[in-house]
Amino acid sequence: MKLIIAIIKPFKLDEVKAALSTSGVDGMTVTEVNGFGRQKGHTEVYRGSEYTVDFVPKAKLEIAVPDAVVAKVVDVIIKAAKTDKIGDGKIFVLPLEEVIRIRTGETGESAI
Amino acid sequence: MKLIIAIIKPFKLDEVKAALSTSGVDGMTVTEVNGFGRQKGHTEVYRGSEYTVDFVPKAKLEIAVPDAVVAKVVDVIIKAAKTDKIGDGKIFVLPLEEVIRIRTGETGESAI
Amino acid sequence: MKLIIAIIKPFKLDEVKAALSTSGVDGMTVTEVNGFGRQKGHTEVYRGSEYTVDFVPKAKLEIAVPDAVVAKVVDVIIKAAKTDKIGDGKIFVLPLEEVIRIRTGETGESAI
Amino acid sequence: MWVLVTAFLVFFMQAGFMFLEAGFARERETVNVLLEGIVDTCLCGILFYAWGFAWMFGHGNGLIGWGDAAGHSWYCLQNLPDTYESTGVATLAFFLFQFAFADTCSTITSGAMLGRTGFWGDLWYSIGVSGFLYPIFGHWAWGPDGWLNSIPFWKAAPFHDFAGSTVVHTIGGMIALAGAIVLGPRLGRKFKRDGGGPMPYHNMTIASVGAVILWFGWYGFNPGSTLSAMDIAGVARVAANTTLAACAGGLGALIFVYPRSKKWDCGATVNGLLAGLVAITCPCYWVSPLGAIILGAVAGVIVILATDLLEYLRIDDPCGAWPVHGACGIWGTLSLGLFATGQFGAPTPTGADNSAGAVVKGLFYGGGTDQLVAQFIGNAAIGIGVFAVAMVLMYAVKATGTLRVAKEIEIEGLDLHEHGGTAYPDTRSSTH
Amino acid sequence: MWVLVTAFLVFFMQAGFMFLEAGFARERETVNVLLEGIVDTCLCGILFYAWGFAWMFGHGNGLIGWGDAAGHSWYCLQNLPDTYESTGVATLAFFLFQFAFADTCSTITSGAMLGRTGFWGDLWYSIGVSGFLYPIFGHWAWGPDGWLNSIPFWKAAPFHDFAGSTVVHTIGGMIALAGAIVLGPRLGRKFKRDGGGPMPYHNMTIASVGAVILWFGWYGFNPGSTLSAMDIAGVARVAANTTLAACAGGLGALIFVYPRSKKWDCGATVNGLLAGLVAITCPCYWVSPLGAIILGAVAGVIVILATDLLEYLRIDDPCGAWPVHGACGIWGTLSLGLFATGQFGAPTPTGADNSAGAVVKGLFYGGGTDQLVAQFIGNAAIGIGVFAVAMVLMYAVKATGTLRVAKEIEIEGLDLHEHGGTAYPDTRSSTH
Amino acid sequence: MWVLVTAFLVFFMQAGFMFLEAGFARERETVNVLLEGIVDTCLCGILFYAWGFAWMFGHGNGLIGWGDAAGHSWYCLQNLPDTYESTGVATLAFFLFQFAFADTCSTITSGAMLGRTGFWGDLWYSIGVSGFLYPIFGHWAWGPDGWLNSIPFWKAAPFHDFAGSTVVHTIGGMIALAGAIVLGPRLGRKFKRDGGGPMPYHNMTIASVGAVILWFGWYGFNPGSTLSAMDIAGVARVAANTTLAACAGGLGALIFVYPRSKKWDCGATVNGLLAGLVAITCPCYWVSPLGAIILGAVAGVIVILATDLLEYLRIDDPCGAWPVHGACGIWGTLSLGLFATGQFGAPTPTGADNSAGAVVKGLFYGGGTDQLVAQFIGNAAIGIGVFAVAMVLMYAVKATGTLRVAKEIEIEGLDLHEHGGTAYPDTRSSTH
Ligand SMILES: Nc1ncnc2c1ncn2[C@@H]1O[C@H](COP(=O)(O)OP(=O)(O)O)[C@@H](O)[C@H]1O
Ligand SMILES: Nc1ncnc2c1ncn2[C@@H]1O[C@H](COP(=O)(O)OP(=O)(O)O)[C@@H](O)[C@H]1O
Ligand SMILES: Nc1ncnc2c1ncn2[C@@H]1O[C@H](COP(=O)(O)OP(=O)(O)O)[C@@H](O)[C@H]1O
Repeated sequence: MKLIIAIIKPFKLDEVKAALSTSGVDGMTVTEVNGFGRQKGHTEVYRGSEYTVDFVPKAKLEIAVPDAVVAKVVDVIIKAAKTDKIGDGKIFVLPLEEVIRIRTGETGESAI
Repeated sequence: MKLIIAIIKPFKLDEVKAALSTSGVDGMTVTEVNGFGRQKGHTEVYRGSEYTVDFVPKAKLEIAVPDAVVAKVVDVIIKAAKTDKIGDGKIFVLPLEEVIRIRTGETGESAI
Repeated sequence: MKLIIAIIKPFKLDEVKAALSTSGVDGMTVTEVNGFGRQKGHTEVYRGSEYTVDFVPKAKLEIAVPDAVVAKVVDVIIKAAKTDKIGDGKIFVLPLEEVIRIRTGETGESAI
Repeated sequence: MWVLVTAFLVFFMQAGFMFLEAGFARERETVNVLLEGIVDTCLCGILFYAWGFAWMFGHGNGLIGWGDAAGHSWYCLQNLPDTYESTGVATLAFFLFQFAFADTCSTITSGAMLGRTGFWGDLWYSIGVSGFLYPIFGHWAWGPDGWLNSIPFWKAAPFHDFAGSTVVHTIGGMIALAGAIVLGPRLGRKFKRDGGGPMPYHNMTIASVGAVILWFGWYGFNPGSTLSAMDIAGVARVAANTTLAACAGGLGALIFVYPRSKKWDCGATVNGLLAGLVAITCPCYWVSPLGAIILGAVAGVIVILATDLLEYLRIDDPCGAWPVHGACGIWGTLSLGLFATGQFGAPTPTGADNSAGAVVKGLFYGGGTDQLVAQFIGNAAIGIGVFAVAMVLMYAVKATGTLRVAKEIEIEGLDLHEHGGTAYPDTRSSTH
Repeated sequence: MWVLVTAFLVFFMQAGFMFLEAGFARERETVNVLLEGIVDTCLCGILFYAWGFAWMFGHGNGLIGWGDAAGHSWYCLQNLPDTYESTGVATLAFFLFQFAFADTCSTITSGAMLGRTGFWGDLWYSIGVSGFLYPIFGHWAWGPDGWLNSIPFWKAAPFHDFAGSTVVHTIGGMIALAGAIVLGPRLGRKFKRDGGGPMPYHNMTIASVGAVILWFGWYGFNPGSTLSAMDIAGVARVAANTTLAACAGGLGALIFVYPRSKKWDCGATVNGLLAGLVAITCPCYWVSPLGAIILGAVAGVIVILATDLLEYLRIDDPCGAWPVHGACGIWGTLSLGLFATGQFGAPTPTGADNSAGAVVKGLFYGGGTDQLVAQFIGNAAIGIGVFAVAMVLMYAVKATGTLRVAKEIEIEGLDLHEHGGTAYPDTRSSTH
Repeated sequence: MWVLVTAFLVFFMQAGFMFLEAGFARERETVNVLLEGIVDTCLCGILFYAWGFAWMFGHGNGLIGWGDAAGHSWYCLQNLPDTYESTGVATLAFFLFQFAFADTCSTITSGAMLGRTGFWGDLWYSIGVSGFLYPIFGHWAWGPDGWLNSIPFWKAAPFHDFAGSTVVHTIGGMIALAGAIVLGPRLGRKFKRDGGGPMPYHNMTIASVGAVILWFGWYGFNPGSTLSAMDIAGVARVAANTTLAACAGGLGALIFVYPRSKKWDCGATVNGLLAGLVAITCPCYWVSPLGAIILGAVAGVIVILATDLLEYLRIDDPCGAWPVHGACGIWGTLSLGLFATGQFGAPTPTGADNSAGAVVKGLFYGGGTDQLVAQFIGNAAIGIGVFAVAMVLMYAVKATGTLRVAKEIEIEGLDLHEHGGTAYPDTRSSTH
């Protein structure tokens, strides 16, 4: 199993979620994060003066998946999250040794 | 070493923390997250109209542990977090290659 | 590749970010988290009564890096984040199997 | 002095509107809502100074005014008499009181249009509302020569609108409706019959307190409209009726929506009490406490049904400006024709003129339908007229391309793109 | 008109209470607190209309009133005279002023009971408070035939309560105490001797500003209680004393808690200034500025000690309703017996009645203990009486099963379960 | 009574200041800002009672007062006459009104010093401001024997400051400037020429609504300064001018900054409307509506330029206290010398004294430069004097080591270290 971590633009969250859902991925965990990267922050103004905010709000998705579907899930995320502008985000794939469902105690792929 | 990630119901946090603490786990990192899964969101009402909120607030615990105690810690979490209702959450176990304590530079299990 | 997770004191974030940036690390993802550990929480007062808050606000950094620079990055973080007081935080190193840049589809180290 | 104190209270309603509308907005457009509240006020002040006051309260003809009876224009507050007409009120105090009313009308509109209107668009339509629509249509009912002003155009019953259920609220509500229609719903807003529902508000705390501030301000709105504190009994009656209608409106909405969802709905109650206040604004001088309670409770139900109607019609009005001000402004105006007790006539500086022909009597008190018809004609004339012109205004602004912002701007939020920053930029992770 | 303006100010205290109580609440019950503030007001308005005003301010017997001296009932505000008694104030204005007082009393109660009371339970006890307890016990002190009303039942000194340290605040505070006792503490609330402490508040910003709004509203509460603006010197004295007592109360609490924790405690200061205001409410007409400062500072200390006492007794009062309104209401009532200067007598529409027998003189000014004893008897009679009845009321509501919500509801929060949504639903991750 | 009602409104400005300053602060120092607002008020009340009122409004010499003309001291409000001087206003009412002014002055200062000042330091300098600087310098212009008070020291034109552009705002603003200079900028604050910019505010919602509350309170500030409601025309003129200047100030700042960043800047507009209000405070009685609009719009531009100046000088004034109150206080005082129409003279209880010598005429209305020079001398004397003494005061507090907190405290936030808790401690993850 793998843990897929995807950093995406927050306003793409709904689309990504919908796309995953139609591809059979039902569960995920989402966190509000701040990203630093090539996409530079933006300038804000305040009483006539400008200042720079150098982080960019992003949404982080964590999705546990069986090995077999990793490639597909990554594809689905890319398609739904892409805007072709800098800052579209990244996908990280980590090895996942075990998954346990708290309610039932099931483990492994059936617990996902 | 392993990194245990547990997604639990937020109001169970205190109990889980207490249970872990009596089992010798002193450190952990907690994040507010939104979960999507089988537990469906709920309906909210607003000026007489209803709308659906499809995420569920969850707490995410990250706990670095020596290999030897993984099973025990998972057990403790399950016991404390269980309500037997859908949405009790999941536990993920990830391989953890190295831990370093910033203050002392210690590494490995003694840094946990 | 590795995923470096660093838990640091929030007010050290700017320094760590600056230090990483001068060491060639440009991207990272930051999350607000609450830490539990040896550094005990603090006492708050409210209308003449005291109560204890047992978590400590921390910043969590996630940084994907090529294997070659792991040691250096860890060093840079330690130097910048250290205050020599309990609660300076921890660094976790996790194996990272794949990285994909959503915008371009690049994979591997060039996607970092 | 009574007029000044109550003018201050009416002005303070802006704080209530800003809280209410910002609270009902999403976080991403909060600064936009706040700034609109402030800028609408500033614009309205300058326009009402320049020509709005003259057009609305000056002598002229039945459709528009401009100055004193001798023909000197009042533009830029020139040539003003010391006191306004026969009221005995210093003209500048009367100006201030009426500016605060005009400001209210203009702010109502923005509640229905928030989240997607560009700031240039907001400036244009606000100039239209404060500078043209409100003073001209307002003149019809309240101008010294306005064609609806105390002229018994339907049998013996002249149209009456004590403090503006028609003039302020129906006008504001109908413009709001036009704006919401021409703009279309916010991106992502799905309606009930499409499986959706309202978008989340961002702060119920300030929304509720904003409503209480508005209630407080209404004690300027209605009691102040006697213009004189010497009509002691009249002012007290107005204040008590205003209170009871608000209470009944809040309870009416609370109880009416409870069976639906088995939830005690705070947003509904807030709009219910405002509905009661809007409804009592017209009849407050002429009805009994019992009448105030009944018509307020009915308003609390109407505001919910009107919200349902907009949902059905797929019109996105984020604050419920039309249900509260439009629908209940109409109801309040008509309700005079039902509930006027026949005890009181037109207000004068020292009390009601209770002479035989002057008393106002509604259907339920044996007055027949005359007053009701008069109310209907007056309200319909202004409501339909202003809606039609507002549609033209909104389409005109749309034609300039400034009415609605681009998709990306709307999704990421007006605050970031139009105002250069969000309402709450100092979050823990960004600055510690 | 003075009565109306001050009635508006007292009404505006609702915004202050909503801010204060919501700010001191946890986030999960914010909507509940806000809606209670609004619905208590709405209910109170209708009940005070229906019978509350008649019972409290009508003629009748020493325990309850109902109408005019000739026996016509005032229920539903019928048969009212144009002006109330000898005050010269329009009766409907007096009604509004007194409604705002009643509303205050009812809102005080909910501050001690928040976070765990079901909404049905809230409705039942609110009806009890606004509809029964307040008007009946209030009649004892302020009704025209109330047995405590200016009857010199202890030697020559009649009980005096200028603006309600006893009538509004002791009553409200004692009911709050009964409610907190019958409910028990919120789940998870541990007390000092069990190694715990208060639960976190969710917004100190609105709590503090709420307190300042209350202070502002108190300028209606106390100065308005002269009922007449013609007693110029009296009104000014009341307003100045009110201010100085609040200042001293805030500083008193701030300084008294500083040595404990070496922290400048904002919550304590907020409750300290409110304590000063509650205390000066009874004696404000009869004491000197110096007296106001001293009794206010003492109130600032009392409120902290009373908070400690509740902590010791394991009673969970999230807003400190009993320390502020109960304890300091008692202190304020008694303080008249200590600090009354002997210069001023009973207020009349045009100034103090300073005739020999009428002046009020306290122990510290050589007046002996007569006034103190009178104050004690009056306050104890009402305070103990209302506490006993309130315990019965709360147990009765408990018996219906609606007083306290189920464990899960309390833990996840009243807002989600009783009101269908939280106060701040639009967070970044949910909607962007 | 007019004085009392307007005193209440001025007092209510504290709620506005607390919202404004807390909103413009970072989250970590919010409680500190709120508590300062409350404690400054409490301290100011006690000090104004003890000696402030006597020093400022007592007879004495040109530099300081102390009591009545016969030499009885007014310390602790003793020996007060029933009514103040020839105003006909109850002295205690006048005291309350003037306390509210003093309080405003003291609160202005803290806006420039927030985020880094220790609470002990705040107490010391607040005592200096409310207890010494404000009453003494204020006496110069408003004391019965003040050397600037209506003495024609420059040809025939006496210095005039109707409601305090100099006395309240220039004094407050100049002390704020001294405080910001002596403190130095907050840690991490970089300035424009060093590639930085302002630090983030934490809540624009309350900041904007705070500004509207201040605007509302200004209707006490300016119209109340007639002291009498019998000067009906004067009060109405003052109120209308106040409104128009605020409108013009808001629009002036909005439009002036738009070309820079192509953003509609809410913070700038908020400070712009406050700038307009500060500027009109001195001349409001003597200028025309058109004059009010022009001088308000100019204030809206000045406030931005003054902000730029501070940025250039690397002075960190988080709320813009000096640009708003200092710079525009000066401009407002001078503007009388330009815009006074020559129609009105000194206010008396029943209206303007329009006798030949008394009317005030500015440069643009053919009055020559006499009034302008008088205004300049008066404002410069007070402004420079107070700035010099304030620098000494701030350095003195600095010498005690209490002015600025330690580095760690500042970085982690004043709330946690000085006040034992943050403003919003109940977050989801901590308590659910
Ligand atoms: N090395 C990294 N480690 C962790 N997260 C990263 C890293 N680089 C980028 N990110 C995350 O990805 C987001 C997008 O990266 P960015 O460089 O701005 O553009 P792009 O996605 O087009 O490469 C960043 O905001 C950050 O959250
Ligand atoms: N595949 C997944 N990857 C990551 N997180 C998941 C996944 N599936 C579920 N979760 C998390 O676990 C929570 C609980 O899952 P859910 O399916 O609702 O019920 P249960 O825990 O009973 O299986 C979700 O809210 C989500 O945060
Ligand atoms: N076993 C652990 N797993 C995950 N996070 C931990 C663990 N132990 C500590 N932490 C995180 O590191 C932070 C610092 O740890 P702490 O024990 O307080 O001090 P130190 O860093 O000096 O060892 C904690 O607040 C927590 O966020």
